[in-house]
Amino acid sequence: MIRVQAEDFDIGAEVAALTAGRTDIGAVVTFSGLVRDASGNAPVTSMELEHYPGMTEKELARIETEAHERWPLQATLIVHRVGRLAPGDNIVLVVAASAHREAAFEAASFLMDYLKTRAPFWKREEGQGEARWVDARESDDQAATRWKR
Amino acid sequence: MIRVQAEDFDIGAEVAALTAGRTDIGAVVTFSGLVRDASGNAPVTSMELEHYPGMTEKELARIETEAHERWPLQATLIVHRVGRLAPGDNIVLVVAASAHREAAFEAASFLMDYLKTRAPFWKREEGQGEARWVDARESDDQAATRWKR
Amino acid sequence: MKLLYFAWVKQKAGTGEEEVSLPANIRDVNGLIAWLKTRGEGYEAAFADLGIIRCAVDQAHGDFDTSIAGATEVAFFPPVTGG
Amino acid sequence: MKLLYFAWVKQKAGTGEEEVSLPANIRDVNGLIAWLKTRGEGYEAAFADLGIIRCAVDQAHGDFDTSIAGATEVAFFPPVTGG
Repeated sequence: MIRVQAEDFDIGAEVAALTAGRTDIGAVVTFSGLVRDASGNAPVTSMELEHYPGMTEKELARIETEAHERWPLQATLIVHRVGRLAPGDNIVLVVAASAHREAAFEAASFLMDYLKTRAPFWKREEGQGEARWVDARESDDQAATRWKR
Repeated sequence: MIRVQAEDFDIGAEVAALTAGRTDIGAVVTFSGLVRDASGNAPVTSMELEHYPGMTEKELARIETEAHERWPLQATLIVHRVGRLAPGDNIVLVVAASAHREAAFEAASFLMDYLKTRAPFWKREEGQGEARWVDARESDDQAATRWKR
Repeated sequence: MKLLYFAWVKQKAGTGEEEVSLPANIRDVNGLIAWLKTRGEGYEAAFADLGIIRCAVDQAHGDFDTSIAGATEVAFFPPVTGG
Repeated sequence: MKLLYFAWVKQKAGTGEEEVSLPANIRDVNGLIAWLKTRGEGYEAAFADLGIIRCAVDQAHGDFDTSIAGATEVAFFPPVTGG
Protein backbone atom coordinates (compact mmCIF):
# COMPACT_ATOMS: atom_id res chain seq x y z
CA MET A 1 0.00 0.00 0.00
CA ILE A 2 1.04 3.52 -0.89
CA ARG A 3 0.00 6.84 0.67
CA VAL A 4 1.18 10.42 0.13
CA GLN A 5 -0.25 12.75 2.74
CA ALA A 6 0.25 15.95 4.71
CA GLU A 7 -0.93 14.36 7.99
CA ASP A 8 1.26 12.53 10.47
CA PHE A 9 1.10 8.75 10.81
CA ASP A 10 1.04 6.38 13.81
CA ILE A 11 3.46 3.49 13.40
CA GLY A 12 1.59 1.25 15.83
CA ALA A 13 -1.78 1.80 14.16
CA GLU A 14 -0.30 1.20 10.69
CA VAL A 15 1.36 -2.05 11.76
CA ALA A 16 -1.79 -3.19 13.58
CA ALA A 17 -3.87 -2.56 10.43
CA LEU A 18 -1.38 -4.48 8.30
CA THR A 19 -1.25 -7.53 10.60
CA ALA A 20 -4.89 -7.54 11.84
CA GLY A 21 -6.52 -10.96 11.67
CA ARG A 22 -3.43 -12.57 10.15
CA THR A 23 -1.50 -15.40 11.73
CA ASP A 24 0.96 -16.05 8.90
CA ILE A 25 3.19 -13.03 9.64
CA GLY A 26 6.20 -13.74 11.84
CA ALA A 27 8.23 -10.58 11.35
CA VAL A 28 7.46 -6.90 10.82
CA VAL A 29 10.18 -4.33 10.16
CA THR A 30 9.36 -0.62 10.10
CA PHE A 31 11.54 2.28 9.11
CA SER A 32 10.54 5.81 9.98
CA GLY A 33 12.48 8.88 8.92
CA LEU A 34 12.32 12.09 10.97
CA VAL A 35 13.31 15.73 10.39
CA ARG A 36 16.56 16.50 12.20
CA ASP A 37 17.42 19.92 13.62
CA ALA A 38 20.64 20.18 11.64
CA SER A 39 21.91 19.31 8.18
CA GLY A 40 25.69 19.00 8.39
CA ASN A 41 26.58 22.12 10.39
CA ALA A 42 23.58 24.17 9.28
CA PRO A 43 20.66 24.45 11.70
CA VAL A 44 17.24 23.46 10.35
CA THR A 45 14.14 25.14 11.75
CA SER A 46 11.64 23.83 9.20
CA MET A 47 11.41 21.75 6.07
CA GLU A 48 9.18 21.85 3.01
CA LEU A 49 8.55 18.66 1.05
CA GLU A 50 7.58 19.05 -2.60
CA HIS A 51 6.63 16.13 -4.84
CA TYR A 52 5.36 15.24 -8.31
CA PRO A 53 1.72 14.23 -7.88
CA GLY A 54 0.87 11.32 -10.13
CA MET A 55 4.41 10.19 -10.73
CA THR A 56 5.06 9.84 -6.99
CA GLU A 57 2.29 7.30 -6.56
CA LYS A 58 3.32 5.41 -9.71
CA GLU A 59 6.97 5.28 -8.66
CA LEU A 60 6.19 4.16 -5.09
CA ALA A 61 3.92 1.44 -6.48
CA ARG A 62 6.71 0.26 -8.82
CA ILE A 63 9.16 0.11 -5.91
CA GLU A 64 6.66 -1.82 -3.79
CA THR A 65 5.95 -4.28 -6.64
CA GLU A 66 9.65 -4.90 -7.08
CA ALA A 67 10.05 -5.66 -3.35
CA HIS A 68 7.28 -8.27 -3.59
CA GLU A 69 9.01 -9.84 -6.60
CA ARG A 70 12.29 -10.11 -4.69
CA TRP A 71 11.14 -11.33 -1.26
CA PRO A 72 8.27 -13.45 0.09
CA LEU A 73 6.30 -10.64 1.74
CA GLN A 74 2.85 -10.82 3.33
CA ALA A 75 2.35 -7.06 3.24
CA THR A 76 4.14 -3.76 2.66
CA LEU A 77 3.29 -0.12 3.27
CA ILE A 78 4.88 3.14 2.20
CA VAL A 79 3.59 6.42 3.66
CA HIS A 80 5.36 9.67 2.68
CA ARG A 81 4.42 13.08 4.02
CA VAL A 82 4.49 16.29 1.97
CA GLY A 83 4.24 19.98 2.87
CA ARG A 84 5.69 21.82 5.83
CA LEU A 85 7.45 19.85 8.59
CA ALA A 86 9.39 20.77 11.75
CA PRO A 87 12.38 19.07 13.42
CA GLY A 88 11.22 15.91 15.18
CA ASP A 89 8.33 15.41 12.73
CA ASN A 90 7.89 12.15 10.87
CA ILE A 91 8.70 12.25 7.13
CA VAL A 92 8.34 8.72 5.87
CA LEU A 93 7.22 5.27 7.02
CA VAL A 94 8.07 1.97 5.38
CA VAL A 95 6.75 -1.35 6.69
CA ALA A 96 7.60 -4.85 5.47
CA ALA A 97 5.89 -7.97 6.87
CA SER A 98 7.03 -11.50 6.17
CA ALA A 99 7.04 -14.98 7.68
CA HIS A 100 10.75 -14.58 8.49
CA ARG A 101 12.89 -11.72 9.71
CA GLU A 102 15.59 -11.78 7.01
CA ALA A 103 13.08 -10.99 4.26
CA ALA A 104 11.39 -8.29 6.35
CA PHE A 105 14.70 -6.55 7.16
CA GLU A 106 16.02 -6.73 3.61
CA ALA A 107 12.78 -5.60 2.00
CA ALA A 108 12.41 -2.60 4.32
CA SER A 109 16.00 -1.58 3.62
CA PHE A 110 15.46 -2.03 -0.15
CA LEU A 111 12.24 0.00 -0.08
CA MET A 112 14.05 2.89 1.62
CA ASP A 113 17.08 2.77 -0.69
CA TYR A 114 14.89 2.82 -3.79
CA LEU A 115 12.54 5.43 -2.40
CA LYS A 116 15.54 7.68 -1.61
CA THR A 117 16.90 7.48 -5.15
CA ARG A 118 13.76 7.09 -7.32
CA ALA A 119 10.65 8.60 -5.70
CA PRO A 120 10.12 12.20 -6.88
CA PHE A 121 10.29 14.14 -3.62
CA TRP A 122 12.44 17.21 -2.94
CA LYS A 123 13.30 18.70 0.43
CA ARG A 124 13.87 22.39 1.08
CA GLU A 125 15.35 23.19 4.45
CA GLU A 126 15.02 26.50 6.24
CA GLY A 127 17.33 27.80 8.95
CA GLN A 128 18.94 31.11 9.92
CA GLY A 129 16.55 32.97 7.65
CA GLU A 130 17.52 31.20 4.47
CA ALA A 131 16.05 28.33 2.48
CA ARG A 132 18.12 25.81 0.56
CA TRP A 133 17.19 22.80 -1.55
CA VAL A 134 18.76 19.67 -0.11
CA ASP A 135 21.41 18.08 -2.34
CA ALA A 136 21.12 14.41 -3.20
CA ARG A 137 23.65 12.27 -1.31
CA GLU A 138 26.04 10.10 -3.22
CA SER A 139 25.88 7.59 -0.36
CA ASP A 140 22.19 7.07 -1.19
CA ASP A 141 23.06 6.21 -4.80
CA GLN A 142 25.70 3.80 -3.54
CA ALA A 143 23.28 2.19 -1.11
CA ALA A 144 20.82 1.62 -3.96
CA THR A 145 23.43 -0.11 -6.13
CA ARG A 146 23.55 -2.94 -3.54
CA TRP A 147 20.27 -4.20 -4.98
CA LYS A 148 21.27 -4.10 -8.65
CA ARG A 149 20.93 -7.42 -10.44
CA MET B 1 16.18 0.05 27.55
CA ILE B 2 15.18 -3.49 28.40
CA ARG B 3 11.81 -4.89 29.42
CA VAL B 4 10.58 -8.45 30.00
CA GLN B 5 6.82 -8.57 30.43
CA ALA B 6 3.67 -10.64 30.02
CA GLU B 7 1.69 -7.68 28.61
CA ASP B 8 1.48 -6.72 24.96
CA PHE B 9 3.30 -3.63 23.65
CA ASP B 10 2.31 -0.83 21.26
CA ILE B 11 5.01 -0.14 18.66
CA GLY B 12 3.82 3.43 18.03
CA ALA B 13 3.75 4.34 21.72
CA GLU B 14 7.21 2.83 22.28
CA VAL B 15 8.74 4.71 19.34
CA ALA B 16 7.00 7.94 20.39
CA ALA B 17 8.41 7.61 23.93
CA LEU B 18 11.90 6.97 22.56
CA THR B 19 11.90 9.97 20.20
CA ALA B 20 9.84 12.42 22.29
CA GLY B 21 11.40 15.87 22.56
CA ARG B 22 14.41 14.86 20.47
CA THR B 23 15.37 16.45 17.16
CA ASP B 24 18.67 14.62 16.61
CA ILE B 25 17.10 11.33 15.51
CA GLY B 26 16.75 10.90 11.74
CA ALA B 27 15.97 7.19 11.49
CA VAL B 28 14.07 4.66 13.59
CA VAL B 29 13.95 0.98 12.72
CA THR B 30 11.65 -1.40 14.60
CA PHE B 31 11.46 -5.15 14.43
CA SER B 32 8.50 -6.99 15.88
CA GLY B 33 8.18 -10.75 15.98
CA LEU B 34 4.77 -12.42 16.06
CA VAL B 35 3.47 -15.92 16.80
CA ARG B 36 2.62 -17.74 13.58
CA ASP B 37 -0.11 -20.35 13.26
CA ALA B 38 2.26 -22.98 11.97
CA SER B 39 5.80 -24.18 12.60
CA GLY B 40 6.98 -26.02 9.52
CA ASN B 41 3.97 -28.21 8.73
CA ALA B 42 2.74 -28.46 12.32
CA PRO B 43 -0.18 -26.24 13.33
CA VAL B 44 0.36 -24.01 16.38
CA THR B 45 -2.61 -23.10 18.54
CA SER B 46 -0.69 -21.53 21.42
CA MET B 47 2.81 -20.86 22.63
CA GLU B 48 4.43 -20.69 26.06
CA LEU B 49 7.52 -18.56 26.57
CA GLU B 50 9.81 -19.51 29.44
CA HIS B 51 12.87 -17.50 30.44
CA TYR B 52 15.64 -17.27 33.02
CA PRO B 53 14.77 -14.30 35.26
CA GLY B 54 17.87 -12.38 36.20
CA MET B 55 20.06 -13.68 33.42
CA THR B 56 17.57 -12.56 30.75
CA GLU B 57 17.82 -8.93 31.77
CA LYS B 58 21.61 -9.11 32.11
CA GLU B 59 22.01 -10.71 28.69
CA LEU B 60 19.65 -8.27 26.96
CA ALA B 61 21.55 -5.38 28.58
CA ARG B 62 24.87 -6.81 27.33
CA ILE B 63 23.47 -7.12 23.80
CA GLU B 64 22.18 -3.55 23.92
CA THR B 65 25.50 -2.23 25.21
CA GLU B 66 27.34 -3.99 22.41
CA ALA B 67 25.04 -2.41 19.80
CA HIS B 68 25.84 1.05 21.21
CA GLU B 69 29.56 0.26 21.01
CA ARG B 70 29.27 -0.74 17.35
CA TRP B 71 26.94 1.96 15.95
CA PRO B 72 26.21 5.62 16.73
CA LEU B 73 22.76 5.15 18.26
CA GLN B 74 20.59 7.74 19.98
CA ALA B 75 18.37 5.15 21.63
CA THR B 76 17.52 1.45 21.66
CA LEU B 77 14.75 -0.63 23.18
CA ILE B 78 14.21 -4.35 23.62
CA VAL B 79 10.84 -5.64 24.89
CA HIS B 80 10.32 -9.39 25.15
CA ARG B 81 7.10 -11.02 26.26
CA VAL B 82 6.88 -14.17 28.39
CA GLY B 83 4.05 -16.52 29.31
CA ARG B 84 1.20 -17.77 27.16
CA LEU B 85 0.72 -16.35 23.66
CA ALA B 86 -1.62 -17.10 20.74
CA PRO B 87 -1.02 -16.96 16.95
CA GLY B 88 -0.96 -13.32 15.84
CA ASP B 89 0.31 -12.11 19.23
CA ASN B 90 3.45 -10.00 19.51
CA ILE B 91 6.49 -11.77 20.99
CA VAL B 92 9.35 -9.29 20.79
CA LEU B 93 10.04 -5.68 19.87
CA VAL B 94 13.43 -4.20 19.05
CA VAL B 95 13.89 -0.51 18.25
CA ALA B 96 17.05 1.28 17.09
CA ALA B 97 17.20 5.06 16.63
CA SER B 98 20.09 6.87 14.96
CA ALA B 99 20.89 10.00 12.97
CA HIS B 100 21.18 7.87 9.81
CA ARG B 101 19.28 4.91 8.45
CA GLU B 102 22.22 2.56 7.84
CA ALA B 103 23.11 2.45 11.56
CA ALA B 104 19.47 2.03 12.58
CA PHE B 105 18.90 -0.87 10.17
CA GLU B 106 22.14 -2.64 11.04
CA ALA B 107 21.73 -2.22 14.80
CA ALA B 108 18.15 -3.51 14.78
CA SER B 109 19.24 -6.53 12.75
CA PHE B 110 22.20 -7.14 15.07
CA LEU B 111 20.02 -6.85 18.20
CA MET B 112 17.65 -9.48 16.82
CA ASP B 113 20.42 -11.87 15.72
CA TYR B 114 22.09 -11.70 19.14
CA LEU B 115 18.82 -11.91 21.03
CA LYS B 116 17.90 -15.03 19.03
CA THR B 117 21.14 -16.81 19.88
CA ARG B 118 22.03 -15.47 23.35
CA ALA B 119 18.98 -14.33 25.34
CA PRO B 120 17.71 -17.15 27.58
CA PHE B 121 14.17 -17.64 26.29
CA TRP B 122 12.59 -20.95 25.29
CA LYS B 123 9.44 -21.46 23.26
CA ARG B 124 7.05 -24.36 23.67
CA GLU B 125 4.44 -24.68 20.96
CA GLU B 126 1.11 -26.43 21.33
CA GLY B 127 -0.99 -27.82 18.52
CA GLN B 128 -3.11 -30.91 17.82
CA GLY B 129 -3.12 -31.72 21.53
CA GLU B 130 0.62 -31.99 21.97
CA ALA B 131 3.29 -29.63 23.21
CA ARG B 132 6.81 -29.51 21.82
CA TRP B 133 9.83 -27.41 22.71
CA VAL B 134 10.98 -25.42 19.70
CA ASP B 135 14.39 -26.44 18.35
CA ALA B 136 17.03 -23.78 17.85
CA ARG B 137 17.55 -22.95 14.16
CA GLU B 138 21.00 -23.29 12.66
CA SER B 139 20.17 -20.37 10.38
CA ASP B 140 19.96 -18.18 13.51
CA ASP B 141 23.47 -19.19 14.53
CA GLN B 142 24.69 -18.44 11.01
CA ALA B 143 22.99 -15.04 10.99
CA ALA B 144 24.73 -14.16 14.26
CA THR B 145 28.16 -15.04 12.89
CA ARG B 146 27.81 -12.11 10.44
CA TRP B 147 28.61 -9.80 13.35
CA LYS B 148 31.68 -11.65 14.63
CA ARG B 149 34.80 -9.53 14.79
CA MET C 1 2.65 18.76 -24.58
CA LYS C 2 2.60 19.50 -20.87
CA LEU C 3 5.93 20.46 -19.27
CA LEU C 4 6.47 20.31 -15.51
CA TYR C 5 9.32 21.70 -13.39
CA PHE C 6 10.08 20.93 -9.75
CA ALA C 7 12.22 22.25 -6.88
CA TRP C 8 14.95 24.70 -7.95
CA VAL C 9 14.39 23.88 -11.63
CA LYS C 10 10.92 25.35 -11.21
CA GLN C 11 12.33 28.41 -9.45
CA LYS C 12 14.91 29.05 -12.16
CA ALA C 13 12.56 28.34 -15.06
CA GLY C 14 10.06 30.72 -13.46
CA THR C 15 7.15 28.33 -13.95
CA GLY C 16 5.98 25.01 -12.55
CA GLU C 17 3.80 23.93 -15.43
CA GLU C 18 3.14 24.98 -19.03
CA GLU C 19 1.63 23.75 -22.27
CA VAL C 20 3.89 23.98 -25.31
CA SER C 21 3.59 23.22 -29.03
CA LEU C 22 6.92 21.74 -30.07
CA PRO C 23 8.58 22.07 -33.47
CA ALA C 24 8.14 18.77 -35.33
CA ASN C 25 11.87 18.04 -35.45
CA ILE C 26 12.22 17.59 -31.67
CA ARG C 27 12.26 13.88 -30.96
CA ASP C 28 13.91 13.32 -27.60
CA VAL C 29 14.56 14.99 -24.24
CA ASN C 30 17.90 16.37 -25.48
CA GLY C 31 16.16 18.17 -28.32
CA LEU C 32 13.50 19.48 -25.94
CA ILE C 33 16.13 20.92 -23.58
CA ALA C 34 17.98 22.60 -26.47
CA TRP C 35 14.72 24.18 -27.63
CA LEU C 36 13.78 25.30 -24.10
CA LYS C 37 17.14 27.03 -23.65
CA THR C 38 16.30 29.29 -26.60
CA ARG C 39 13.19 30.52 -24.79
CA GLY C 40 14.81 32.82 -22.23
CA GLU C 41 17.33 33.36 -19.45
CA GLY C 42 15.30 31.45 -16.88
CA TYR C 43 15.41 28.26 -18.94
CA GLU C 44 19.06 28.83 -19.73
CA ALA C 45 19.81 29.07 -16.00
CA ALA C 46 17.65 26.03 -15.18
CA PHE C 47 19.46 23.86 -17.74
CA ALA C 48 22.97 25.32 -17.30
CA ASP C 49 24.31 22.16 -15.58
CA LEU C 50 22.74 19.06 -17.10
CA GLY C 51 24.67 16.87 -14.67
CA ILE C 52 22.15 17.76 -11.96
CA ILE C 53 19.01 17.63 -14.11
CA ARG C 54 16.76 14.57 -14.16
CA CYS C 55 13.71 14.01 -16.33
CA ALA C 56 10.56 11.93 -16.51
CA VAL C 57 8.53 11.18 -19.64
CA ASP C 58 4.88 10.42 -18.97
CA GLN C 59 5.65 10.03 -15.25
CA ALA C 60 8.44 7.46 -15.63
CA HIS C 61 12.15 8.17 -15.16
CA GLY C 62 13.87 8.86 -18.47
CA ASP C 63 17.28 9.72 -19.89
CA PHE C 64 18.14 12.64 -22.13
CA ASP C 65 17.94 10.36 -25.15
CA THR C 66 14.48 9.05 -24.18
CA SER C 67 12.04 9.62 -27.04
CA ILE C 68 9.22 12.10 -26.46
CA ALA C 69 7.27 11.04 -29.53
CA GLY C 70 3.64 10.73 -28.50
CA ALA C 71 4.39 11.78 -24.91
CA THR C 72 1.82 13.95 -23.18
CA GLU C 73 3.90 15.06 -20.18
CA VAL C 74 7.63 15.69 -19.64
CA ALA C 75 9.04 16.80 -16.28
CA PHE C 76 12.42 18.24 -15.24
CA PHE C 77 13.78 18.21 -11.70
CA PRO C 78 16.93 17.87 -9.57
CA PRO C 79 18.04 14.47 -8.24
CA VAL C 80 15.35 13.38 -5.76
CA THR C 81 15.82 13.91 -2.00
CA GLY C 82 12.83 12.27 -0.33
CA GLY C 83 12.71 9.72 2.42
CA MET D 1 25.37 -23.79 45.16
CA LYS D 2 22.08 -23.10 43.41
CA LEU D 3 21.33 -25.18 40.30
CA LEU D 4 18.69 -24.12 37.77
CA TYR D 5 17.16 -26.07 34.89
CA PHE D 6 15.03 -24.71 32.05
CA ALA D 7 12.73 -25.96 29.29
CA TRP D 8 13.02 -29.70 28.57
CA VAL D 9 16.14 -29.98 30.73
CA LYS D 10 13.91 -29.03 33.67
CA GLN D 11 11.27 -31.55 32.62
CA LYS D 12 13.81 -34.37 32.33
CA ALA D 13 15.71 -33.47 35.51
CA GLY D 14 12.39 -33.34 37.33
CA THR D 15 13.20 -30.08 39.07
CA GLY D 16 13.63 -26.42 38.09
CA GLU D 17 15.78 -25.35 40.99
CA GLU D 18 17.75 -26.97 43.79
CA GLU D 19 20.47 -26.26 46.33
CA VAL D 20 23.38 -28.70 46.34
CA SER D 21 26.57 -29.19 48.35
CA LEU D 22 29.21 -30.27 45.89
CA PRO D 23 32.18 -32.57 46.56
CA ALA D 24 35.30 -30.44 46.85
CA ASN D 25 36.95 -32.02 43.80
CA ILE D 26 34.40 -30.61 41.33
CA ARG D 27 35.96 -27.59 39.66
CA ASP D 28 34.20 -26.98 36.36
CA VAL D 29 30.89 -27.50 34.58
CA ASN D 30 32.10 -30.81 33.15
CA GLY D 31 32.71 -32.14 36.63
CA LEU D 32 29.34 -30.87 37.80
CA ILE D 33 27.53 -32.66 34.96
CA ALA D 34 29.38 -35.94 35.67
CA TRP D 35 28.38 -35.68 39.34
CA LEU D 36 24.74 -34.82 38.49
CA LYS D 37 24.47 -37.89 36.23
CA THR D 38 25.20 -40.11 39.23
CA ARG D 39 22.17 -38.71 41.05
CA GLY D 40 19.43 -40.54 39.15
CA GLU D 41 17.75 -41.43 35.88
CA GLY D 42 16.22 -37.97 35.39
CA TYR D 43 19.61 -36.31 35.38
CA GLU D 44 21.02 -39.03 33.20
CA ALA D 45 18.26 -38.41 30.65
CA ALA D 46 18.68 -34.63 30.87
CA PHE D 47 22.39 -34.82 30.17
CA ALA D 48 22.33 -37.73 27.70
CA ASP D 49 23.19 -35.54 24.70
CA LEU D 50 25.61 -32.82 25.72
CA GLY D 51 25.57 -31.41 22.18
CA ILE D 52 22.22 -29.78 22.94
CA ILE D 53 22.96 -28.63 26.49
CA ARG D 54 24.02 -25.06 27.23
CA CYS D 55 25.07 -23.64 30.59
CA ALA D 56 25.41 -20.36 32.42
CA VAL D 57 27.61 -19.70 35.45
CA ASP D 58 26.40 -16.85 37.64
CA GLN D 59 23.98 -15.76 34.88
CA ALA D 60 26.58 -15.51 32.12
CA HIS D 61 26.96 -17.96 29.21
CA GLY D 62 29.67 -20.54 29.93
CA ASP D 63 31.32 -23.57 28.38
CA PHE D 64 31.66 -27.02 29.89
CA ASP D 65 35.21 -26.15 30.96
CA THR D 66 34.13 -22.92 32.67
CA SER D 67 35.25 -22.92 36.31
CA ILE D 68 32.55 -23.05 38.96
CA ALA D 69 34.91 -22.14 41.80
CA GLY D 70 33.16 -19.52 43.92
CA ALA D 71 30.05 -19.56 41.72
CA THR D 72 26.70 -19.21 43.47
CA GLU D 73 24.45 -20.22 40.56
CA VAL D 74 24.81 -22.62 37.63
CA ALA D 75 22.03 -23.14 35.06
CA PHE D 76 21.48 -25.78 32.37
CA PHE D 77 19.19 -25.36 29.38
CA PRO D 78 18.71 -26.16 25.68
CA PRO D 79 19.93 -23.76 22.98
CA VAL D 80 17.80 -20.61 23.33
CA THR D 81 14.78 -20.05 21.08
CA GLY D 82 13.49 -16.57 21.92
CA GLY D 83 12.79 -13.62 19.64
